Amino acid sequence: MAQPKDFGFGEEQVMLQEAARRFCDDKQPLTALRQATAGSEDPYHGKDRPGHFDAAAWQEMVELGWTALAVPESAGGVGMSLVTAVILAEEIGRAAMPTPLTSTLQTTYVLKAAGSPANNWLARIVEGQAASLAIQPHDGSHLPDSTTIVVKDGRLSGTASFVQDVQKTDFLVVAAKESGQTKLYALNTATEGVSVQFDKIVDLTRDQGRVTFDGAAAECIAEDGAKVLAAAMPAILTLIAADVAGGCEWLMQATAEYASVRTQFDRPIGFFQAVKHPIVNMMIAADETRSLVYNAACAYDTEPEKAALAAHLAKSSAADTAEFCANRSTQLHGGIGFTWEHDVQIYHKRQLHSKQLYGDAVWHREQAASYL
Amino acid sequence: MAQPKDFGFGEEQVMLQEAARRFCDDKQPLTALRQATAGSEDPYHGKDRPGHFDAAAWQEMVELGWTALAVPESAGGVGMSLVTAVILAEEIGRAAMPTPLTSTLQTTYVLKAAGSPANNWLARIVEGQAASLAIQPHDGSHLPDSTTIVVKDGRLSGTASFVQDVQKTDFLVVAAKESGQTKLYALNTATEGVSVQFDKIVDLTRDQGRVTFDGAAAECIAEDGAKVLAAAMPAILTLIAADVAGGCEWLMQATAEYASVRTQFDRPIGFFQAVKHPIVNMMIAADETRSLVYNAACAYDTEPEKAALAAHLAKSSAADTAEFCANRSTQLHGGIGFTWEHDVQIYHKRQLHSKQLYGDAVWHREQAASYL
Amino acid sequence: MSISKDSKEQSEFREYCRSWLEENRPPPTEFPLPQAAYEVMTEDHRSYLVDWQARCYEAGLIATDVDKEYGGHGHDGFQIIASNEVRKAGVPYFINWIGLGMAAPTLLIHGTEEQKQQFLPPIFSAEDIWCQGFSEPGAGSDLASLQTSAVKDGDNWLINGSKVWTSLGHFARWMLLLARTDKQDKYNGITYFLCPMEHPGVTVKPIHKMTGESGFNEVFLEDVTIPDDLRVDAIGAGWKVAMSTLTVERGAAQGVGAIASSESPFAAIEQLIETAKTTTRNGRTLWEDPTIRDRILKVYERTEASTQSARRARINALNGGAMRIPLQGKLNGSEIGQEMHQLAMTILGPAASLYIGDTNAVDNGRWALGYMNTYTGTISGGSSEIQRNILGERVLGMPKTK
Amino acid sequence: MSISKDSKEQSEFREYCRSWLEENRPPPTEFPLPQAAYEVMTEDHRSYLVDWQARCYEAGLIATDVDKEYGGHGHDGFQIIASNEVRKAGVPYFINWIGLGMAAPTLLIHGTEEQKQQFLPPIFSAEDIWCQGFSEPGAGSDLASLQTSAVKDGDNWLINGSKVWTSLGHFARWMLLLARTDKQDKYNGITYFLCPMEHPGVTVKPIHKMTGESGFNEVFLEDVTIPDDLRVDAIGAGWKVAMSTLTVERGAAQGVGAIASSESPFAAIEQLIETAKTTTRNGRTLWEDPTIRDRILKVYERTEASTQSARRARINALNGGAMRIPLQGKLNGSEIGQEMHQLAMTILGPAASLYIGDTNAVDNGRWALGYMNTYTGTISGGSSEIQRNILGERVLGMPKTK
Repeated sequence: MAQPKDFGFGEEQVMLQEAARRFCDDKQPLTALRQATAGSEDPYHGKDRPGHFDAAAWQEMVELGWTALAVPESAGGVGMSLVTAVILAEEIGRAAMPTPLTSTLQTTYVLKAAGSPANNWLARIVEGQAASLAIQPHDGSHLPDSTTIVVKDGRLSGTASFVQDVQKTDFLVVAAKESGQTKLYALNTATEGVSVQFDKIVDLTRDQGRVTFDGAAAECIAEDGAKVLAAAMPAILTLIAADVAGGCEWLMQATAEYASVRTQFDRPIGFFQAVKHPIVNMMIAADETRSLVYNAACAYDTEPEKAALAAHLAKSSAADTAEFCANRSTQLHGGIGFTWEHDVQIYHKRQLHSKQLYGDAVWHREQAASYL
Repeated sequence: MAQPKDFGFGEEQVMLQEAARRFCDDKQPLTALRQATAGSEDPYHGKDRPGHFDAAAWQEMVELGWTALAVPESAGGVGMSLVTAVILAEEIGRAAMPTPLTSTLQTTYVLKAAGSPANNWLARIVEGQAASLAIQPHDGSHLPDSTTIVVKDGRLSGTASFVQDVQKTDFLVVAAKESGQTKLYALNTATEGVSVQFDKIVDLTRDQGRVTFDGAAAECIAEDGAKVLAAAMPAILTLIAADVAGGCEWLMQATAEYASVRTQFDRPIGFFQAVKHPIVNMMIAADETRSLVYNAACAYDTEPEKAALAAHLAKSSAADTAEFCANRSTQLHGGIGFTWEHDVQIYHKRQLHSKQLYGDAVWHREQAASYL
Repeated sequence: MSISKDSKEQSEFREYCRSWLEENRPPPTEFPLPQAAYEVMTEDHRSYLVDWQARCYEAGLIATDVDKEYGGHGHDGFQIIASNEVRKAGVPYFINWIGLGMAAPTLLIHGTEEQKQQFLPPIFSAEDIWCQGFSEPGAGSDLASLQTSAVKDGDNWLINGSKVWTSLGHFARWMLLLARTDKQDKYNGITYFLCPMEHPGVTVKPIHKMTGESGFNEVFLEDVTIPDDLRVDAIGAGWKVAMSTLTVERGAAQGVGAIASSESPFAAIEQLIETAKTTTRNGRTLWEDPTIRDRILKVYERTEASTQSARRARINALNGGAMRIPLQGKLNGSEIGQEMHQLAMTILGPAASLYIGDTNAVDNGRWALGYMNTYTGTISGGSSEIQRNILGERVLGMPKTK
Repeated sequence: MSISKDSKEQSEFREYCRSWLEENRPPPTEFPLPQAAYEVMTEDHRSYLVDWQARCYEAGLIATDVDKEYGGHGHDGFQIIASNEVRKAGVPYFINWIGLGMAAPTLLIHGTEEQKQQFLPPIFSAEDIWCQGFSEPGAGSDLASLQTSAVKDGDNWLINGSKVWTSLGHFARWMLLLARTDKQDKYNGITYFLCPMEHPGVTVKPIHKMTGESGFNEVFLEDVTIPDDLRVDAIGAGWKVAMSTLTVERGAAQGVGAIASSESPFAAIEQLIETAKTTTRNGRTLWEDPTIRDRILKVYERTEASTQSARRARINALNGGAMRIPLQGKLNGSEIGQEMHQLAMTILGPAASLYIGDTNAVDNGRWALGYMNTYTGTISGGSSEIQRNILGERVLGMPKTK
């Protein structure tokens, strides 16, 4: 099957990109974030950190149709491509916006892969419910059958760790084993028998938690859960990588601008190659990741047999880019970038979080190698 | 057992270092090398490259006692430490001198590890015979029992590859298997049934060849050859790493000097951090290797239980340093360093050769890990 | 990535190219060819490659889209197809790469009618080999600091100076020459000429590279007389003309079918993977060493990224600005290639010591030779250090370092 | 590396230190201590650490080699033993690290008799916490561009300006102050003072770091009056005095027993190896992943190299010049530490997201916190970029970049 030369990035996509960028700029998410987290800086005292969720902004996104965007028309959605969804993830990352949109989009692709049994859950996403995936055990394994949750008579028991944006989600898609076979279930976060312990995480723009199921009733949406998760994983990875591409572009631009105005030794520091060249290397890294992201999304849309390899390459590149750009942006901003007040630290921490989400660079290159 | 704080580097060592440096400077080995190799540049035509050997210089080294230096007094040598031998290897590397001294020193440590049965071969080294190791098969494996040569009634059959300085050596120490057991043998290079095919190699300062044994008679010097080779390997590795430390120090200094005199855009290029900082990184790399080399040598001399780990770290550092310093010195010299006429290319190629000799950085770090 | 469909004419022409190349593939040379056109040094290789280019020109694979009056084949939109098929076929490169890649595009844009009609056909047929006289000893990356002087003398110009790193200078009949016509004005004091290499005042001295190859030359110009009608564009316009062809080099070069080397980056990394899978040391293949595999995959990842960036560059909403991706091409391509060859040497281990021509050298010693030649890419045509300045200043708007 | 033998007195003192530390090891704090003295922010930590330092001073582990008249214990060659044993014992660091590490050495070298007798004892006992007033907003790495002014006013000086990145400023009674006494002379226009922090014109405002910690402060100085006898050394000698203590910082600091953090680099890499061996993901430990193992070993290799370089630095024939290795110490130490912590985050994977205080955080969240704090090392006290300039210029003699 042939891939379109333009990734399938047409007029509609241009318009969505502009709209999403305008929306994120208008919301000034970091200003709101600072108000919400003020006073919680001290890491030594206190075992928790408040997450931050702008419910009004979420409602606007729903009305803009962003939650419906990736849902197939058969389930009442708009049925657009992953390339289109990637545009949103990239802009969310560029704004470091605290929102369950990316988790919800990732969950959407799992539900899509599950087929018709999941349609009514997809419909909820169209209506504006936020969703997330509960598929990782405490050790952070992320294979399609890594779950340690067990099912008995349709009731879940066990704990899922590292559930993203769990504070903001209405329902969860859970991987659980019935007599050794991994299946997928969906249930409301508020269901009886579901308890959430919020993690105290480094990233201020996300929240994360451990969800313990104690005989909670859930609806089975896929008998062969491992197969469904494997089919959705390229989309899950590509969406994180897109977030990184957007976030690292912001870090690179912010550092280049700072280097043009900040003076040391009577020169703007961008004059010095020890500053200029690492920033250029940040651009090169961010560009590589962005190109691999659109390739992975386009492959998922139009050349499925190439989707897995392309997604592994996108995430491995994203993990390296996230680490490198976070590191250099703080270093080159000097003391000021190291302060709580500066936005660089917020982006830095978000990249660290994305770097390890569903596998680091070494892991994904190892997976990619199996296709060569 | 305690290591001396000063590595056992005392007055004698200071004097030897000065003498060795003066000797290498006086000999101007690269001038002679250029005369010997002039006209052989074209890589496309011709299947061989002449090696270069200054027999007179070798005789002087013998008279200076450098070949006797590491031989135990019991075998008529001077019985000095590996730290002392390392000084010579470092200066040879700094001068990129074509000489079988390092191969002969490495062979010396194998013969020492073999004990009294090898004493008369050690005596030959004292007298000034050059020796080398024939222990690697065609695939370049370098485990103590990698040899593919077989023995029958004391006669060797098979081929040893990557034999260093073979054009210059009087005798060889050969690893060979008798009914599966690796043993060590010694024989004159000129023995009947021994034929040498010279390799056409990149490094202009060394020669290398494949030695084929066709029922050649040899003297067994060790029944448990693998054990003996394993015991000598830390010394073998440390001596190569010392050659790299010396060679990369030369490359770093030459590049720093060039950066101070060469002007571009109306400034000496050392003004530009894109030139200055990589040269500083070369210094840091060369210093790390040099420190690990003296630690490895001192451990071999005084704390044998730590010798293997220390030698693996020295060689892994040396391999990385060799690659990095060779690379940056050519890049930062620009076009001129890329020409045949410039000494940088001679040092560059010698580092490439040393980088892979008896294992690269990845290999040696993997071995080092087994001690942690 | 599979590509979208051709038009009917295009697919017919593509088919023609494929079958012609299949039937006319030249026999291998007795001694291996250099890896790229700018390293050709010996007569046996020259005559073999000139013959090959001439036949490809006759077959319509070169100058495919150039007007017939200038010796072209008068097609439109076919050159890219021909060039792609030549690359895919793995046949030799075209020796006259400077003629095709730089002289022809320059003349097509800036040349007079007479210059086009006189010079273009023998460029296409490789009857006239061309070389480039831009770099000078001491100028290095500061190209515009060139000192070779051109002094007006009636209807002629008198040229004195010397050039360096002149590929093919020892075979060339013509040189693209930048000379200084005004000492006061660094950039506007440069004029562009076509210089006859057979002039008695021209001396060519080969430079041996660290590889031992001598494709490069020093060229000395003593009282070389050039009639004014061999001047290209206005007096003082030389820098502008040179930059216009340098920056569009790849694009424009493809315009008439220049192919300076026969291998795509993907072909190289795929051969490296194959080599890693077949090289065994200490009891396992190097591909089975996860650390080596991780490094190979990083190179593969970056190679794929470069391919996809070229694709993304064509989409305004995704390219971050018109020049951002194109200006990264040379830097990334040369550095990824250098990393790949360095890694190849690690994979070969002791066998990396065996040079081209050694009977036991893996892949005919291509990796050691290729490794050393990657420095041509990271040093010449604006070193990697200069490329990073350009990107930081022109793309990211940071202050100039000079 | 095992080390050579002590003299009899030395080994007796070493034995005494060991047993005292064993018996007097303080109980753990309710909330984890910051990883280094310059991050202490809260009262509970302050009082705990002041008490600990006071007891170590009484026990003779601090100011061990300082003359009794200045509150020292009057030994000779014992401080290094005491400091080594404190490090080995893994007990808390000494909160008054600027007092011990910078104020005391400066006063011992440049102070008047009165200054030594007044200030040294309460430094040793941590009764007086000291901070350092060198950095200023906007000055960054260009330390000497400081603007805080000192104007002579009778027997006093009138200080106006502000300082930044002032560790312990919120606890300090005294500040080492650099102020400008001559606007015309960048370096010789700086004078060194001892500034009372309790003066009404002094305002301290905490700075929160990206870690959330607020050990650093901004300090505003408005018409602060300092009597002339709180000046150190001559007017205009401030830069010289500051550099003399900065460059010998480590050495001199050890002189009176400063210990700003409780962990050796080896202890950190060894804990990381342990963590890699016990962290399992996707069915295997991270130590079983050869690529991760290779990266850990590279850090281990460089850590060992730094240790051996310190050893080599003491041998003239092997150190390449007196300052070559010492000037690399801060750069290498901070960059190796940053690489190690970055790698630690990779090893932890999803668990790297769990911050200090989270009940499930591996190693109490030390790696994420430690990672962020490595930037203090690569940015402050002369950034890594400045360090490379210094090495290239002072050690290798390359031209100045400024």
